[in-house]
Amino acid sequence: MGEQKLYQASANWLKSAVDALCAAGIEVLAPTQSESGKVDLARVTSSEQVIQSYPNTAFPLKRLFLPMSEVLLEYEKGEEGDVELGPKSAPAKELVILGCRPCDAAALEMLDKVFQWDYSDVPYQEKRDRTTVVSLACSEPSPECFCTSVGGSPQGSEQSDVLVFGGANSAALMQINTAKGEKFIERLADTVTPAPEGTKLPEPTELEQKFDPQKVKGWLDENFESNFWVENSLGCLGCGTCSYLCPTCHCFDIVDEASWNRGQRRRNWDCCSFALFTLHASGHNPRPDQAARYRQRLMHKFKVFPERFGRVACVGCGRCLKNCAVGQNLLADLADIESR
Amino acid sequence: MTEETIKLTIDNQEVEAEAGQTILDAAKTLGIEIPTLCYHPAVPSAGACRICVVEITAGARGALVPACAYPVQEGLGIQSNSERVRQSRKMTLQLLLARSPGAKIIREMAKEYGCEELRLERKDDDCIMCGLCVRVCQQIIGTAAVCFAGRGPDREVSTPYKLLSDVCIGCGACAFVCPTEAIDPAEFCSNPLEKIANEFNCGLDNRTPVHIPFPQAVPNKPVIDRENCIRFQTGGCGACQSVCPAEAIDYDMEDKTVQEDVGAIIVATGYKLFDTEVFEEYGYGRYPDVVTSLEFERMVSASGPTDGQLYRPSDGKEPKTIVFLQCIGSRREKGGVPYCSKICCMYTAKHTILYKHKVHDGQAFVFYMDVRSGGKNYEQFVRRVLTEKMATYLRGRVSKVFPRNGQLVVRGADTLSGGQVEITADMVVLAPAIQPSPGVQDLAQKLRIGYDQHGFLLEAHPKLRPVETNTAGVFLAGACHSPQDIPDCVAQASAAASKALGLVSHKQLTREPTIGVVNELSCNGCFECENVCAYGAIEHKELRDREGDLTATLAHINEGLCQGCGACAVTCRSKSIEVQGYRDDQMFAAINAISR
Amino acid sequence: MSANGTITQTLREAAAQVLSEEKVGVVIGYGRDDGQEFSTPVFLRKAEEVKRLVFDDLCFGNLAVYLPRPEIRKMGKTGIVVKGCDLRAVNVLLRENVIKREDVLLIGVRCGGVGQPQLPKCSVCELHDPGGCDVVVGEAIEQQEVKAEQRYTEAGKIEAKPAEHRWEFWQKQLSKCIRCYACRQVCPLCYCKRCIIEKSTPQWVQTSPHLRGNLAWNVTRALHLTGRCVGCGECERVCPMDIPLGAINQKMAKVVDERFGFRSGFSAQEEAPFTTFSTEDSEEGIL
Amino acid sequence: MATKNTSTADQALIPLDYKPSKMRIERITEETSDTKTFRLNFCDADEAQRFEFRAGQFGLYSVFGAGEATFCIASSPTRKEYIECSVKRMGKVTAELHQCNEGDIIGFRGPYGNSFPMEQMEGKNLLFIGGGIGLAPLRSLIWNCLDLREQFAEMTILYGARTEADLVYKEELKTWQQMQDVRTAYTVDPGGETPEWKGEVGFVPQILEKMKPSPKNTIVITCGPPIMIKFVLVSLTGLDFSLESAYTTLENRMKCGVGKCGRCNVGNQYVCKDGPVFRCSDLQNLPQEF
Amino acid sequence: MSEEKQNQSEKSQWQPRIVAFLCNWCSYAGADLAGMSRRGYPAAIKVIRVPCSGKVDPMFVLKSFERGADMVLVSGCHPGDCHYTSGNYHARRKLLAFRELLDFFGIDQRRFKISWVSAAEGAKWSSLVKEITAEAQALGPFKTFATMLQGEPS
Ligand SMILES: Cc1cc2nc3c(=O)[nH]c(=O)nc-3n(C[C@H](O)[C@H](O)[C@H](O)COP(=O)(O)OP(=O)(O)OC[C@H]3O[C@@H](n4cnc5c(N)ncnc54)[C@H](O)[C@@H]3O)c2cc1C
Ligand SMILES: Cc1cc2nc3c(=O)[nH]c(=O)nc-3n(C[C@H](O)[C@H](O)[C@H](O)COP(=O)(O)OP(=O)(O)OC[C@H]3O[C@@H](n4cnc5c(N)ncnc54)[C@H](O)[C@@H]3O)c2cc1C
Ligand code: SF4
Ligand code: SF4
Ligand code: SF4
Ligand code: SF4
Ligand code: SF4
Ligand code: SF4
Repeated sequence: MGEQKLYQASANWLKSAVDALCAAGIEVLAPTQSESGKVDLARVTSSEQVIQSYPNTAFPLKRLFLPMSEVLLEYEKGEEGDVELGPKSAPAKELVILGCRPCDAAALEMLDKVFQWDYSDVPYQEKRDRTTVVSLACSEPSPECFCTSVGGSPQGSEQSDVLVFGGANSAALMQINTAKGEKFIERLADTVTPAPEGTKLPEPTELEQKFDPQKVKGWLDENFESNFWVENSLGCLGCGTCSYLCPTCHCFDIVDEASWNRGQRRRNWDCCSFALFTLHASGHNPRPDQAARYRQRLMHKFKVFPERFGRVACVGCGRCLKNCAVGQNLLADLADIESR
Repeated sequence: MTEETIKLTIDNQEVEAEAGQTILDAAKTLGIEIPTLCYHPAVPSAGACRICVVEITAGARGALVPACAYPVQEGLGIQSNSERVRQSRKMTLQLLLARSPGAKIIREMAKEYGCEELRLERKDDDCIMCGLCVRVCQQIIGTAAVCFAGRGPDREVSTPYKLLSDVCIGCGACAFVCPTEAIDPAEFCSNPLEKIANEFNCGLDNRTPVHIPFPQAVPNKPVIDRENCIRFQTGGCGACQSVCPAEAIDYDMEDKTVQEDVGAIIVATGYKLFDTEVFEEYGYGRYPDVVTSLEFERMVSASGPTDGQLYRPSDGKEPKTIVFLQCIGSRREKGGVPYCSKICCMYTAKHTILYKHKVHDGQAFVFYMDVRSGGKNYEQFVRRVLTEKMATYLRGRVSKVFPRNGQLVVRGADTLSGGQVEITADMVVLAPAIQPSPGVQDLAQKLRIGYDQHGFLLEAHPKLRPVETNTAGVFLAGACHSPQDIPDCVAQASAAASKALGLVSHKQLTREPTIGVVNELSCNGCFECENVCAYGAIEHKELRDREGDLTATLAHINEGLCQGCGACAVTCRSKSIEVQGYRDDQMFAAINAISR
Repeated sequence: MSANGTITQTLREAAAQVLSEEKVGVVIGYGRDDGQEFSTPVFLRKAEEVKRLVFDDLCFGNLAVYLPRPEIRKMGKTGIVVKGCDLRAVNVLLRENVIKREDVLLIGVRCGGVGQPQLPKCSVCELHDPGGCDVVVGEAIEQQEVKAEQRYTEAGKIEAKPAEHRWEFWQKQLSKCIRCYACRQVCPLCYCKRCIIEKSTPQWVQTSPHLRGNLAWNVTRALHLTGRCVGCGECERVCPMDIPLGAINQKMAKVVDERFGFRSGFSAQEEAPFTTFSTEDSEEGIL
Repeated sequence: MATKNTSTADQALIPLDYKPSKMRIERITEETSDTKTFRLNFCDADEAQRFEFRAGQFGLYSVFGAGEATFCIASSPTRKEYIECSVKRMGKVTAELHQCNEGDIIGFRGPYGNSFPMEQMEGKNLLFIGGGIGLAPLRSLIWNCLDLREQFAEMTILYGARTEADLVYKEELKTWQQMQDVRTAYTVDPGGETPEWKGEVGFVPQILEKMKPSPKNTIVITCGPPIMIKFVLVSLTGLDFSLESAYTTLENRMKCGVGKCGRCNVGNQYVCKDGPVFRCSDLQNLPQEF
Repeated sequence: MSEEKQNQSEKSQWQPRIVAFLCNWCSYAGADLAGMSRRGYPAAIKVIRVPCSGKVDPMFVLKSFERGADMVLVSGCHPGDCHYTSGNYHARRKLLAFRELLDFFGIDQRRFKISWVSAAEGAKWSSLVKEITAEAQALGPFKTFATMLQGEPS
């Protein structure tokens, strides 16, 4: 897209967008709050379920494209030993995501890179193609946020079909980035109007840079073997929380689940912190301890990914540090690395 | 100990004896019999009765000396039956005969020595005052319950002051040694011993504490019943030890728990009879002439308490009418057992024959439900009883047995004639149901073999593995498995024996392959498995690195001990134990197959 | 906080002493940076480091989870800071031969309870004063009597619902599980080298995070912890999906308490209910 | 080492829906007690027609109900009628595969990964060093080279296994031995021989040192257990070989085979895409994560 | 036909699937005896033999439900009679606790039966199977597990 188009919307834009889309029979995901108080994107059928004020959602977007568990294949064995393969994939329904944050949208960039690497991952791509991402620029980043340190910004528009400025419950300015975004605007019809010529985007929100990924990479390049890995992973439990909540982590496992003559092949999330992630069938494990696994997580994000895909695989959402059961702090670790 | 041997001649025969032996002992080795009365090998001799006198003819001053007390000396020459000796004995016997003419042994001896009736004043006392009882009581039993009392002609053996003795332990040693059967401790013992019922004869007669259990016992040797033995109860007596020439009795022997490692076990614990007392209507236990078939079996046995004479218990008269009742408890859902005891029909038929042999003019009746005579020649046997009119068979149940005028009335139904019958009989014989031996369930649980609701032990398979059990190495024989007669028992026992031999005749044991195996890669070494293993098959295996340092202690299953029950496999959370043949993937596949 | 302040001080002294005397190779305790919502584990190797140590009412974690770790064991004898509730986990580890008593140095803290507000487990704590530790710090705390019915209130609340509601409730809860296994990883008693979930031949518990797999997973874990779970509540705390795992474990604790008169972790010698039996156990419900 | 910076824009993407092709097991050969070779045919004639691969590449084979597992293609690309794979029973899928019978249908995705550098090998002496089941990928290459024999100079095959019973492709070992223009040496570990054994006894690196092959104009391709490779490389260096001209394959665990599931990477190298064939000199510069 | 009636006729045609784990020594032999003594029992029961009731892992039960069992029965030797002395005591503890857990989750306890049937109790076996089959028939298909996948996460 050449030049960005800007639209204006009223304070109630989110709710009216939900209603308009639902009315058009389009699936909508919008922020809702669960009983336990968690804010998350969920399928909504009316604007009443939607909440409007939140720092970020509990979950990133990845599970919408790489579900926690998805059926890749169904099969049924016949009497004569023949095998019937399925399912015939149903045409994907249009989906609009409303109200994610720019960092989460930006993470789709990394997922796209992986899932479009030589081979186009069909299950992923189908979902990606049908989805319009409408994200909400951040005006008040949380203390854990550090997108600016990893090349993002609270107003970053990467992979957002539409980026909305001004919050969910105030008059808003919408920046249209893609054709999907255009279509979205069309659907909203009269609740939005093109912004007057010369309308300026708000001043970018300040967010100090907490470390320098370049410097970090420099140290990582030299320190595959270092006591750092052992010392800093002593507390790590090797659970999957950080990866599972990370918008860019995308490792998966493929398993078959079968009854007598039929079954499914499923793709489930997996995680490099797990002890058995790389265990060979022979019993040999290239990453035998938590230190090696913890190193993989950091190396993958801050060294391998930049080398292979030109960008760190972290968008600075801060979920991993917020949710770690033992207070393992990526930011602190990176700062530590930088200081070495 | 250097044994000094002494040479002497008795009746012109040379003999070697040990120092300290008596002439009597030496004569015994030559087979020369010297009569004795006051002598008992277990009791120190007193030479009191002088019936054992012998004549010294050489080596010492010629004299008559008591052989039982006179020690052997080198070069001694003895005549045991010289004229002089015979005269002396005759004299002695004459005196004794006068004192105790009723004593059998004295009469017999006197006859042998040609004594006549004496003119001396007759005393009618069997006691010959030999004092053997006093000696045995004092010196052997150590009780001194009896002694000589009085002087001169009033001298007698008695308890002190002729009172009932509470010192007497009633051991009966005195009676045992008394040559003339003149003493009976029951007369003066204040706490006489109870008679011990002879179990083998169903309590129909008595036995001593030291006894041979039954005529065919193997080994055919006596045992001491400690419950009743005075030695064990009070520390006294010891008579059997002192009399046992083989010195086989050792009271200090303890019961031993014998532990044997065996390769096979054959269970042949047999049966017991149904407790007939529960059926009050038959009067067993109330009327002495109602007996069980087993008691009857003993009564007519030549080795039984009556030496094969049939007497009825109440008054010892020969029973002229006898009624046999079959199925006492058998085939009786209520109060009895539902199954047929199988052997009763046949032994009852046998009993009628036996009865006819003993009481030629007797009349036998049999109440029966069905006569089941399956088996080789069995039907012919029963036919013989019927055709030869050994007994009258009445099909029906007996409702009541009750006494009338010193006899028993058996009232029952004869279903064939359709009428009530009453038979007045001298004796009634009940054929109780067969049940497994008491305590067999405990044994089965110990051996980990099964039993049915009646307690009969279970075979592994009724057709294919009839003498094996579900526990490898344990086999069944006989009535513990089901009611069966001797031929069946023997057949089964032979089969079991050959199975057992088959098992132990191999150098190596083949065992079931279903045993547990530990996956050492995932075992945590928590040993929760060890706690649940009933066989102690889980061992601790130490893993060491190249330097020999202990790296881990893991579970290891001893394949010889493991029985493959799988308790450990379920207990192991990490699923580190698999039971071969029931591996998890096999179980999984089996479960999967239900969704077929 | 003042009481806690003194605990922190004495704790540091105790740790410094055992470290400087080389009685232990490492001390596992709690540390906290400003602004952190809870205290995190710290691993101290030298006496100088003890200033990182704190004890306050944000010390939720059950540090016993680190005791079986090979990395930790390599460091030599392990000193560990334990609250009463954590000590119960240590006892189970001792009982199950995971650690040897001579390989650990227990630094017990007399803890009046953690959490703001106080955690429910703390209000029914029966081990304010951890017995059998090598070092104990903190003032004596009066032990309140705890009645049996107070112990299982969370499970009781769910039990009180009718069966269909229970199933609805758990269906909703368990559907949320993302199979991150944080519950397992944080549990001091889930020390298996290879968890059942990782045994693929056969795969008893499906790894997919669908309701069926999640149910199987949570049922299995509950069973594996029956008679072992010490109620530290760590699994529930760390579950990112807020699944009330504590209630499940409490239910099973109640079952073994009521059925077999057993409560786990109060001694290192006891037999666990599933590794023993009584011929008198209830037969109720058996056909 | 040159790191390819794969860009997504300028390359045609291959759509991947993870649906395997159905293949029928045509023949099963028992190699050892735990290894079987499966000869497979595409059920679909078009697929068979389209299918092409290069020696060294691998595929993901699936037993429906058990899952997918990675095996190299052990047959030669010059023999297009079928593909073969040799499978050692290790875990879930391999065990299920061993349960399969001739005629059963299994799944196959592939070929994936890079291949042996056929171009570089032209005109060179070839030294193949295999250990155990590691002969499988070499076998594909060996037959490939034998079918194009004139393109290469000397060919030497050194193969070892723990015991005689563990030797795979026993018939083919004989065939190669009988070939005039192939030098062979087969060995078993000490203690693994039977009285009839006519080959060498000793570990592969020892035999290699004994054979003293000339490093001149030679390309080495080695496959086998990691410990064997490690010492083979030491021996090769001792014999003045340059590790630049030595190649091996890696077998890190993988699920997708196409660089997405995220577990096979060694440093920044993805075994599934940058491998499985690696130049030994490159491997030495990679972190030891394999 | 009214819907209710139709449901009823469907129900009566429908056959429950009952998976029974029988210990080799008692219950399996008991079932065998029932067969040998020509005592009939419903064919709805699918028997899986295990060495001992103590070998029955709760996993087996759970997996059976997952695979479509409408009812699961575990049967072993009477207490005291275990061929392996104590397997059934262990089973009793574990399985009853497991049943309570199922109940806690709201899963119908009636679907999971435990019984003791000795090798001599062919009659008991046959009447037990009749009884529980009738119960399973009355309870209808076990939907809890069957429908579980419908709530799959996206
Ligand atoms: C009145 C009567 C008449 C009969 N007449 C005939 C007949 O004429 N012909 C015929 O064929 N059959 C007859 N029978 C049947 C016959 O007695 C049995 O068939 C036979 O005795 C069974 O032999 P057995 O060795 O199995 O058991 P038993 O003879 O009962 O022997 C079992 C032995 O095991 C011992 N024992 C029990 N428990 C234990 C234990 N825990 N540990 C160690 N030892 C133990 C018992 O003391 C006993 O010595 C008759 C039975 C009765 C009652
Ligand atoms: C490029 C490539 C080529 C290959 N080529 C071949 C080939 O030609 N022939 C061949 O036979 N193999 C080959 N392999 C190896 C083969 O992929 C594995 O052996 C196979 O995937 C095992 O699959 P499985 O399902 O049977 O094992 P799984 O069931 O997946 O078993 C392995 C899993 O089980 C667990 N596990 C296994 N062993 C242990 C243990 N000791 N302790 C604890 N847990 C354990 C772990 O979770 C492990 O991941 C190749 C691998 C690669 C990457
Ligand atoms: S860093 Fe934290 S969240 Fe991540 S695996 Fe370790 S303990 Fe779990
Ligand atoms: S690594 Fe942590 S901060 Fe970075 S994107 Fe993932 S969850 Fe967010
Ligand atoms: S229960 Fe399992 S993990 Fe524990 S010692 Fe036994 S085999 Fe090993
Ligand atoms: S921590 Fe929670 S979400 Fe994670 S596996 Fe356990 S129950 Fe599931
Ligand atoms: S869930 Fe069970 S198998 Fe897994 S780690 Fe915990 S106790 Fe071990
Ligand atoms: S199950 Fe939960 S509460 Fe119980 S010991 Fe483990 S972590 Fe603590």
